[in-house]
Amino acid sequence: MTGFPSLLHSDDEQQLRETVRRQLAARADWSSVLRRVEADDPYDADTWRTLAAQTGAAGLPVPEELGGAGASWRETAVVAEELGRSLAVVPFLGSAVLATAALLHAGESELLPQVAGGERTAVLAVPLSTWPGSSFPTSVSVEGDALTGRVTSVGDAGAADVLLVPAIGPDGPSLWAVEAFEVTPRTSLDMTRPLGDVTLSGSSGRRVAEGAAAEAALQHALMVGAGILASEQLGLAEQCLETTIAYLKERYQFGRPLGSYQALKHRLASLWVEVTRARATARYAAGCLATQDPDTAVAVAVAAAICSDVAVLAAEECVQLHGGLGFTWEHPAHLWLKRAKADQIALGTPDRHRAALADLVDLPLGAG
Amino acid sequence: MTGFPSLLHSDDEQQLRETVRRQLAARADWSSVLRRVEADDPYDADTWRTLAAQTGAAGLPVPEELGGAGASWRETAVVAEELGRSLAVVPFLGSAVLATAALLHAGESELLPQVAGGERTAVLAVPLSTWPGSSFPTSVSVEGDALTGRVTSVGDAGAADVLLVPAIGPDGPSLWAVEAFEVTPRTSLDMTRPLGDVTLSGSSGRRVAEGAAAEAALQHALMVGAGILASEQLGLAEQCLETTIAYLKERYQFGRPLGSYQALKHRLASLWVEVTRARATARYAAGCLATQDPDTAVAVAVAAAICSDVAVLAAEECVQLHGGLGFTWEHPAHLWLKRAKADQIALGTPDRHRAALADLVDLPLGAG
Amino acid sequence: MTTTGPRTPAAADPTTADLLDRVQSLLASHPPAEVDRLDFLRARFDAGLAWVGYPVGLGGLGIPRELQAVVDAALAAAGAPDNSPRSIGIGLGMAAPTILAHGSDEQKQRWLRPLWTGEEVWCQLFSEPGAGSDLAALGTRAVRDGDEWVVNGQKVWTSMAHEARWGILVTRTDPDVPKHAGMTYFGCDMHVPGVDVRPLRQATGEAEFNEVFLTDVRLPDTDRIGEVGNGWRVATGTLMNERVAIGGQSAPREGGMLGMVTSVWRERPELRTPGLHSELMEQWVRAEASRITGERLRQQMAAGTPGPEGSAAKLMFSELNQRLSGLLLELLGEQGLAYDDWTMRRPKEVHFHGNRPGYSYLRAKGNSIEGGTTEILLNIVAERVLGLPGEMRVDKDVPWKDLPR
Amino acid sequence: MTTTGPRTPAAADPTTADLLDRVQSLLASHPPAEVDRLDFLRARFDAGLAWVGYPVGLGGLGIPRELQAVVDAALAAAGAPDNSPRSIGIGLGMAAPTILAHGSDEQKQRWLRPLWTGEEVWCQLFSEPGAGSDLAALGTRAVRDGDEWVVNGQKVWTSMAHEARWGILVTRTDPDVPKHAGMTYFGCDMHVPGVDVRPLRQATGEAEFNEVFLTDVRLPDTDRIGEVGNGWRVATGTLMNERVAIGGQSAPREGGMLGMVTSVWRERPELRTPGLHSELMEQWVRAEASRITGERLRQQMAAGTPGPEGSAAKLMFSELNQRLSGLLLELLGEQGLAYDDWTMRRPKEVHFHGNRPGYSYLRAKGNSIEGGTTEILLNIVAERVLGLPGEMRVDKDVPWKDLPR
Repeated sequence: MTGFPSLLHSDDEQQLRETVRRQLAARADWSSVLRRVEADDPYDADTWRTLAAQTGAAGLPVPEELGGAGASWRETAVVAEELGRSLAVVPFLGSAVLATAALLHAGESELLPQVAGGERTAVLAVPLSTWPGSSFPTSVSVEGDALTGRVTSVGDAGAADVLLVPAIGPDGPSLWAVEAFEVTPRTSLDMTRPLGDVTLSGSSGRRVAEGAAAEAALQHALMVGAGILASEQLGLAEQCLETTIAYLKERYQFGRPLGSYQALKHRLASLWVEVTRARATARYAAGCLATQDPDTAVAVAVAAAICSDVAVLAAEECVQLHGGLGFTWEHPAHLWLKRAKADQIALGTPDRHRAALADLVDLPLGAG
Repeated sequence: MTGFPSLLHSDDEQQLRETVRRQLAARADWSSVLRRVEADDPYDADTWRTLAAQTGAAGLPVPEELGGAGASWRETAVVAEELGRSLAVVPFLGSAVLATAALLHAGESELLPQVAGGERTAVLAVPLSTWPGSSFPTSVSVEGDALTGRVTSVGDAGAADVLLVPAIGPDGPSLWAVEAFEVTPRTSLDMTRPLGDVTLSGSSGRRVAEGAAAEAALQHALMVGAGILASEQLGLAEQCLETTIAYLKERYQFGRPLGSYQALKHRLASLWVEVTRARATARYAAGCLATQDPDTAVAVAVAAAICSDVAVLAAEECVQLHGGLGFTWEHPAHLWLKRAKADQIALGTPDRHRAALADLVDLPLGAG
Repeated sequence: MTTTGPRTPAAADPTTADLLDRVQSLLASHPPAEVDRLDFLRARFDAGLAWVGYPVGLGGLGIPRELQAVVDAALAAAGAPDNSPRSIGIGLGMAAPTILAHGSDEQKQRWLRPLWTGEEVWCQLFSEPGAGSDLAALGTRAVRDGDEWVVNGQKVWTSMAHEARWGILVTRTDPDVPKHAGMTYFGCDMHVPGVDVRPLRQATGEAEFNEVFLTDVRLPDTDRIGEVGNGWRVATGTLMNERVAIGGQSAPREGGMLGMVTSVWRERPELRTPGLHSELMEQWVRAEASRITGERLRQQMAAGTPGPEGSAAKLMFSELNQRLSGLLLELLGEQGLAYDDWTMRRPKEVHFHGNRPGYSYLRAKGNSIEGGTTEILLNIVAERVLGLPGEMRVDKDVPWKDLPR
Repeated sequence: MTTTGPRTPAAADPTTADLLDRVQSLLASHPPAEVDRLDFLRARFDAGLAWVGYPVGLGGLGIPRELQAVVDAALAAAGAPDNSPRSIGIGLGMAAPTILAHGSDEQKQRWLRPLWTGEEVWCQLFSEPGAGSDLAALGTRAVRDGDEWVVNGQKVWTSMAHEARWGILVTRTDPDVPKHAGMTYFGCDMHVPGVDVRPLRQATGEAEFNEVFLTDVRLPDTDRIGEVGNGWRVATGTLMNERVAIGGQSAPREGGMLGMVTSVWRERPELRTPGLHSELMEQWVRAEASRITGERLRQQMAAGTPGPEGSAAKLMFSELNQRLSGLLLELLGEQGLAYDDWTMRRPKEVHFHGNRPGYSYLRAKGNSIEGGTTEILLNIVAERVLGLPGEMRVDKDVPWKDLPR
């Protein structure tokens, strides 16, 4: 009737969500993640393998004939939402979202089955801050099949078996699968999504796409990434809101639970309104991505702009309303805050997405 | 030590403030203003004459030898603040601020004494929404000494004996004093500062300034206007805050005064912080204007940007926190709201002032 | 909503086909093109096709209310007149469910039919100058005098009172018990002596609403709705229906206030500035997100699992209306300083924002007050949705007459 | 601040000339270039030039504290060492005024001199995990045992505890009376057995603060400050001094966080976007307005008429720091995703925002918590400045041990 995709979770999606949540709760609670991060060994390969095996999380939108789960970006968004609630360090965004989207769009069928099955982790070699609509990167050049260059701040680089590298050669842009590369870890604001700088020193690669197809595959991946990231941000915001509500119910000051103070009640209620808004936009973006709806670009820009800011707001309120406790290392609030702030920059700041939207809906900045 | 002008009121300024407040309270309380407005006879010439006679309000910054009070823009700001608290309909902004600033800057000495003494009301014929830095208006053209054209939305036009008209002639811009003109009243959002459209049909005028001097006089007037308007906005915000606090102390809901509800307490406390900020900026702008401080342009832009928004916020909170009562015709909140919203647009929206500031402090928008 | 009365066979097994048959026979017996509008509406009521969820004999068929859409569509297709639901919203949305739930059989028979046909307009006599958000503090006194009640007091924010034949009225009948316990609910005949309706002018210059002064108004006890002292419970039910009604509205992309701003933006490039563009896009995104939120809510309701998102809808609506209408005036600049008309007018319908910039700015200020203030709604969200503790109450156990005010 | 003790003739008629004479004779008897830093500081204290507002014999001259500036300027001009006031801020700003106001003569003699010279660093043992904003709920127990007290409990957010020789400590001595009545204040020797100081790591990765565990710590009754049961009043005085200290700071135009953002904006044009420009200019204006507000406050204090604007200063400061540091990361984009170092460190001084973007963003989150949360400050403004009613209290008349927690 309205042309809207369903914004509700189907029973299958609900079941997927519960499975993922159960797994993550059992295997990667925040304190174990913090210990891993402190030990400088953040990646949780076990959990990633288990998730991939039990839910197909490594290749949800990949057709079954290509080794995937034969589901769609909707189910991917469900997993992203749960990963936003958790802090498990798994290369979901880098491999199961960004690289998978690029490979699917490029029609690649050799690497994709391995990635979709979770046997190998592929990572799209762009700075995590790259936004949909930005120009094709020029940091890697290719001659023949040899790639040379350096890509900074690549998300999940430390977990990569294969890199998908956008490169510029004599014939223009192309996209390559490369297995020989060096990763220098960066100290990242978000300790639970470590970044790495990737160096290619004449590594030989396999060309996956070239010319306009390479550009389109990269753009598609960035668009999908921003759209799915909105669900991660939604999950994070929900988790922060719920944690804060629970704390305010149990924490007493001046003989009353903090949650009985009206100023705090109103702030949480306002935050709940924002989270409600974020939820609708994230579901809409995922629904549009799943069906390649013509409204996808608008839906993704709206979701990215809204959910980025709501996640940051929720994490900031979580810190503030936990008082001193929320500012300590031994409470998860700071981990959510760092993830939320990094996610706000990842795949385009809200500002970039609003600017993109202005073009899409014909509301130009300029004086005509 | 710091180079700052005094941001406090001197004893003389305090005394001036008290005199003006007493006069306005006695002569122009809001309900009498509302009755005048309803009767379509808003201008309160009596009050204006009394203020001018008792406090020199018609020509505070005008030297005594030119018939003025020999004070400065600081004292003008004190009166503006009180007029922002009151709703008296007097042509202070149009005549004692805008026209006076233009005449002073142009070195005019014939009309100025009459204006400064309050015998005649001069009004600067520009749309009230004109901002400092906007280009010289072209709506009136001059040939010989005959002016023809139409200026819309002129503030205080209905009270004008003389118009100061920026006009474009064969030799470029010039500024004219014109006594023959027609005013068509406009229905104004702010009923307590009525606007009028001015028509000049070949009226003869007296040239007050020409060329760069005319442009500079106009710019100066707009700058002074925006700076003094900030004090009016401050006064309005203070009045709204005080009225709301008083109401919340006396209004009971659920057996408790509304002012005991923490969410409302926090909102009023936040508003008080904003008003505190507005006060400092308005005083600083007035201080800079009074001494022609090199920082004047920055000070005015900051004050205009801050005070415009704070006045609107204060008026909106006043309406909201009075509940249904604040939305009725028989409570002054709507009058303050209309004045605050119109003042936000008058002499440049906050957006225009922030853009001007970006140039002044070398923070360009463009990609360099 | 409660449905009462015996169910017909049709009610036990409602089918679209059966309903359409009923519609056809109504249209056959009362061809819309030939019969008087009111005659048609009365016949429709008597055929049980007014509100099919209501009981048989009271305009309905005692079948699920969702089936009403089938009837409405078929009648609209046949060019039949409707009962102008927008102008009798208070009767349909608030008075009728209350009468159905709490009224006597006589009251249902007397009131529902002319209410539905629009012959008798209803208004709502709840709020008072001293009882806004705290409705239960109201002080309009009703004192029993034999078979009658004598009512004195003042009501406010009463839309349609000047056109109304009846009002739903809550009164204080026992000031010596705590406030929620001493209230009684009536259907108030607006034509009896002592009812004085005066327009209440608002910031926009119009008077959408009224004050109603009640001076020695005598109401028969037979017009009492519910038990003596049970008025709070009856009134709470009425207000539930109001909230549901308000939360259900929606808009297309760039509908409402946003559309007014984007039209100006597109049509008048000379007004554009980078700063306003930034604000415009922020609000565009928020408005679109709110629209999608509304769609999600409707999907939930359609799936039979309404979520608490409804509470968010009004909060989003009023915030957006206010920000966008304020932005529009700043964008318009000089034109934003103007107003169209300060003449005192009495609009026929309540419109939440209107389509003239200055009017919209002022009218939008009412959105966060009418139908539950933003502050009350945030309390409700915090307590009912998030489960946070209620406000500390000092007025629960105090006799109404001893409350501080 | 109270000044006690007999006043010298100089105190009765303080003149700058007299003060400068005293400075000159100190410099003559203890030439800074020749004597040991600590010897100089001790001599300065004994000459009454440490804090001239303090009484004679306790480092002062009993003259108006404003005259301290004269001394400081003259000594600085002569190249004399100072007592590194930034590293002993808690001692100077909080412990000293408390000891002066409530300590015994012996305590003043024992504690003030090494406190001022920095030989003995002080820390503050107030907050507890269960008592943050509600300090008076604290549960660290002190039980009398002859001439000693036995203390058990846990304190938190204690800066400098690992370097401190003494702590100002508030304890619960009577759990059977309402919470404000059963507290007692001590000077706590940090070197006695049972005092266990552990670093408290925070979101930034550093540990500026500590937790202090007190296990069977025995304190002599002679180290009690003020009467038994009077600890709340003493502690309140201490906290007043903290608030004044925080409210007095200021910055030049584009100082602090704003300067970090504007530098990046000017130096890296490729990062600029219209949307971020709009946000930058909004924050620029707010920061500049706050700066002018600070200047106005200083003018008021100089005129002897301090206004309540001081309460606004900290609210503005933390809000600006948070918004600007967040904006900076968005502006930096890729670089905003980085952090410099997660190693656990122990900084020597508390710095409220630092100068590295990621660190500043995280550290700024503490600004609205430390030294009184934003929520508590807004309460204070609403009640003390605006005169609105206080929060409803349920804990005033309940014995501490029966409070819900």
